[in-house]
Amino acid sequence: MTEIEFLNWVRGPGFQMATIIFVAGIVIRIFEILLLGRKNNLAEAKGSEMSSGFKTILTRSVPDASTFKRSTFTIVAGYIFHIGLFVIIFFYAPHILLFKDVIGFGWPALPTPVVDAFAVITIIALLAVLVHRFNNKVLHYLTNFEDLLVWFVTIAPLVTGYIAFHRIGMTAPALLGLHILSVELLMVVFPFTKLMHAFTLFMSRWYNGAISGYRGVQS
Amino acid sequence: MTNRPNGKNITLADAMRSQGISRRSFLKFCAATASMMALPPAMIPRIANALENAKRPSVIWLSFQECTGCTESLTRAHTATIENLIFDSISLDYHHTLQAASGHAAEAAREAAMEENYGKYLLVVDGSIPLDNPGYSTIAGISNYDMLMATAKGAAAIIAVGTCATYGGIPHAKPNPTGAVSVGDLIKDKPIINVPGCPPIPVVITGVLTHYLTFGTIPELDHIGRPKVFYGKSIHDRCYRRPFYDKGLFAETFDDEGAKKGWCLFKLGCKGPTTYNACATTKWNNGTSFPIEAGHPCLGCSEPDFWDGGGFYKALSMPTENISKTAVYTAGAAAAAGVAIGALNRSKQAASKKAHIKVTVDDLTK
Amino acid sequence: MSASLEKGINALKQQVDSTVASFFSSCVHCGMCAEACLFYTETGDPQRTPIYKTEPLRRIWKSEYTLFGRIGKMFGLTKAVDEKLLADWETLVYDSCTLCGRCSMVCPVGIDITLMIRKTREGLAAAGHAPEGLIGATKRAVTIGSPMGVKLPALKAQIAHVEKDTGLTIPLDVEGAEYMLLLSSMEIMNFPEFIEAVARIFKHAGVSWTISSEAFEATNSGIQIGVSDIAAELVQRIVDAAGKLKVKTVISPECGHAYMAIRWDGPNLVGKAFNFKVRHILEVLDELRKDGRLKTTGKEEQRLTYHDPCQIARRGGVIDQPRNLINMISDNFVEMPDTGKMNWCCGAGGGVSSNERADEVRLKVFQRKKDQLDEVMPDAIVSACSNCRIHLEDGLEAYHMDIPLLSLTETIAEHLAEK
Amino acid sequence: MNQITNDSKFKQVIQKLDFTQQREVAALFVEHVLPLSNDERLNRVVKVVRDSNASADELASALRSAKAVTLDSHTRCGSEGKWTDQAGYFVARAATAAATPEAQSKSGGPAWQAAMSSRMAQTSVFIDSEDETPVGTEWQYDILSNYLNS
Repeated sequence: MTEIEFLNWVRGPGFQMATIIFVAGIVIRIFEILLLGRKNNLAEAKGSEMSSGFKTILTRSVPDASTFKRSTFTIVAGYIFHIGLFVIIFFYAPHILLFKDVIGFGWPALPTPVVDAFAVITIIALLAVLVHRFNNKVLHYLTNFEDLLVWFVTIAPLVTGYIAFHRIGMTAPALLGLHILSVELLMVVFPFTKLMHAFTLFMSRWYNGAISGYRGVQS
Repeated sequence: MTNRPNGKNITLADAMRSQGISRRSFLKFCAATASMMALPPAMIPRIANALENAKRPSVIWLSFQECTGCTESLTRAHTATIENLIFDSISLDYHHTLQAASGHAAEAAREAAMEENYGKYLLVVDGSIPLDNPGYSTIAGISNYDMLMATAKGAAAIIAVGTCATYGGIPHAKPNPTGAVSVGDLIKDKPIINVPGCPPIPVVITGVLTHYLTFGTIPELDHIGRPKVFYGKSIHDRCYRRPFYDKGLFAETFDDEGAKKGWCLFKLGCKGPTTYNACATTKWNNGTSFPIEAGHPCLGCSEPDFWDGGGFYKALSMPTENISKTAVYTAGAAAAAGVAIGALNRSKQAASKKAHIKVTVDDLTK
Repeated sequence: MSASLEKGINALKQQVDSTVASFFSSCVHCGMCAEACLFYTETGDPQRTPIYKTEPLRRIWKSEYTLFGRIGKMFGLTKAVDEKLLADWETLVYDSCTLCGRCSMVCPVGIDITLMIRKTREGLAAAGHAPEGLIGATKRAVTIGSPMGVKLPALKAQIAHVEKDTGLTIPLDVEGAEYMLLLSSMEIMNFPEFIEAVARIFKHAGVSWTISSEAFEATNSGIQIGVSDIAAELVQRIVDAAGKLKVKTVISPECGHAYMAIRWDGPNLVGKAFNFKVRHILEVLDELRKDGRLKTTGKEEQRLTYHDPCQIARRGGVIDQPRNLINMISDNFVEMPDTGKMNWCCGAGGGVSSNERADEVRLKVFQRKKDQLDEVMPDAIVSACSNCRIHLEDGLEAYHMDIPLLSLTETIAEHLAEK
Repeated sequence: MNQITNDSKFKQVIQKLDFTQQREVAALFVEHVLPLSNDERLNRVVKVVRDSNASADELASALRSAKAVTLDSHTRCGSEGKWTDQAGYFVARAATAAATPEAQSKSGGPAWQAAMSSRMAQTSVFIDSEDETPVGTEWQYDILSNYLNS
């Protein structure tokens, strides 16, 4: 297989297969979760589930001061790589083209050097997160294979994308192909791992806020 | 060619003199060729010498499933160029487009050349070879496959010219109805120089010939058989619009501000980033321009399967298949599956509730 | 598989609903819940990370309610819930968690970890892996009516005593009263002055109230041990008594989990909305204050701080009321750092105080409260949960701190204005 | 002074005593119910409180041990309550009230607090006993009357 054949495969059938697994996995999991349902709360309500739930979806993004002090690294590094990923995925011109191709519309991109800088910062943040994962007692204890797999499939597109853009090491089609392949790996792994939090986070934050809000506490 | 006045023993120098080309411009050509091939200036006299004294090697040119674009590229120069002279300085013993002879006479010429120069002649091939059915493409009743295999046997080296011969090209494009393959797919025991492009740049063809005539060897090739001197760098890396790419300045359409300002054509589907060829440096039409300079994205024609990249105007970062359709159908099917799985979960939930035996204080201690 | 293990697993299966599924799907193993849990911060033991305590429930969810897990189970790839797992988790789930709910407030993806630990207890208890102390309390609660074995004659003796001391009447079994007061055994045994305080305040405010001789116990061991069947039975006794006496509102006393049990879990346990209201005593007092029926005189001069009982504040929603009440009687009220819904637990709730095995860790984690108190150096601590109160006293003693504990209701009673 | 016969009079009289007197009375109340506790430390507490020459340090340490006994003797939440043991807790609380300095004293003062707690101690014993009628409070009236008459 030549690099171009490889590139064409990852842009074509490979991407299609990854999309099928990605979309099917996510949809099935969301149905699987929501259809379980939950019982009606029979206690006399003290607040609204709806508004508290939606409020918590937003407010949970901002930790309270003492939590920030206790988990500074996790929060700061977490913020950096999440924002970084967001910017890189959604504001790099070639990526927007992909979205435009799939969903039919696009939006303005950030200048490439800006995205490039984000990529460097995000990669550094993710490396730091891994080091922290091994050095922190709790994280070290909690860490399982899935955590490492997810870390790998998250950083892989960043690293391959960075070297593909800067054309380091291999021929350009191979680099680009590898980058797209790493994204496909991410897509395939996504529905079966904690990466699902990107979607289920909204449900769990809502539930958390609703449970608390029903009792009159904004969580 | 058989009807040429010059005999097989005249050299290129003779030919030049008869065409009225000065030695000065010849040396200029040699210097240009040397620099193009990244040779040190000290090599210029050697090239000149080798070319001047080259004894018109026998060349057999086979055309299979092709469009003659490659031949056009080589021969349709507006003025008599030295490239053409190089071309003229070989003994082109068989080329069914250019030769006057036809039918059995032509085949006889080929067979004669093969016999006469066995083991020494250079075989040039353009076009791909259909394997599904030999009848798809025949010459004088001989299938392309048979002719290639027979002719390749006595060749000193093979130059595959054009993307069809090198990688299957357009005939090989999906769904490849003829089962087209490249020369390299069939011949494994001869040195093959791949000169891809649709068509290849003329000077690249002559450059390869020059190298062969000068050194008697084939040039250094990359991992897919292309001479590194011409295919070592991508269009993107040598593109004068590259700074715009790096800054993220792209033409969105063919007639917008960006296009007028000469911004990068990536979004319009340019395959320059993944295409290795010399267009950006040697350019076309005597160094006049190349597609990107003319405002059109690179098609990536010198790369394998360039026809299967999802469309010329589809950016490299776009998937080549219709992903929206895939996603929508998948989501639909998955929603149905999700409901089924959800129902399964519900029944498990219900079953566990049914199986529940009231926990009393006596159950607390085992 | 033994019958008890089967029962435990089935109980866990029953616990999984869409909240549990979305919670487990969202966990990213960030470890932030550990930093919100005093059982981790004060011991540094990573096993005590809140989300880790839910492992038995997580395994059931994964292998029973996810497609991937079901497929994995077919190939024997999922981790099973077995006797050993439940035995290993017993100390994590019961001894190292007070169900205080702080982790649920901190989790960045919004997991209500506390709810899931509570659900995990259902499985452990059904499988016979609850701590001995809690089992004893639960047995007494079901058979005697009080986790501490307080019987009606004892209550009556205390009532008689209070009536004699104060000259007030404690109305027992008065039909048609507006309020029915519940008491915790702790109050009957250790702090009978609470009954006196309520009696005095209600007389002052002219509240019609009563205590039921059939259901005076507010606490609910079923909630703490994690057996909904038993919890429902205990709630039902109160529902029946409230119905019999035709009261409008049932008052939960100064006890944390009692409020959770009757106010929030109660109707869901018995499967029917109550036809009476449930209020915490502080809610009632604050209502009376608002209506101008509660008047106080004089102020406490000492520097007061308020310890929020988790189940009343963070998990119960009674946060502003105690502050309103304290401000009636103090000009020198100071909040601890991390207060209200972010308060740190005393370390003894959720059944930990009934579990002797947890004595050491419960005092160790009190360090958190001590640090909090050291920041504000109060002269006295006000709280509204007898269990918090006893444990805070224990902790202060163990850490050689001399700060008196006050019940908010009792302190208000001391400041009642003459009418 | 007349013999005290009811609680309102009892309380009234107590309130009229100065703090040192209240404390002495409190100690007498505690002494009376001391047999209901089996914690030796309380004996010393009573001794110190009764000793009018006791230093501030001695009093402070007496208070500390009285509090310690209180904490050691209370029934923990959820554990099985034994009322006879619980009596010890209330004796300790009575002793604590007696040893508490004026500044921290609860409403009613040490004598009233000690009187209430020692009554609770007796109630506790009564709850677990077979007796039909609880021990009365006359003994406290007697102690107070005797104190005032002496």
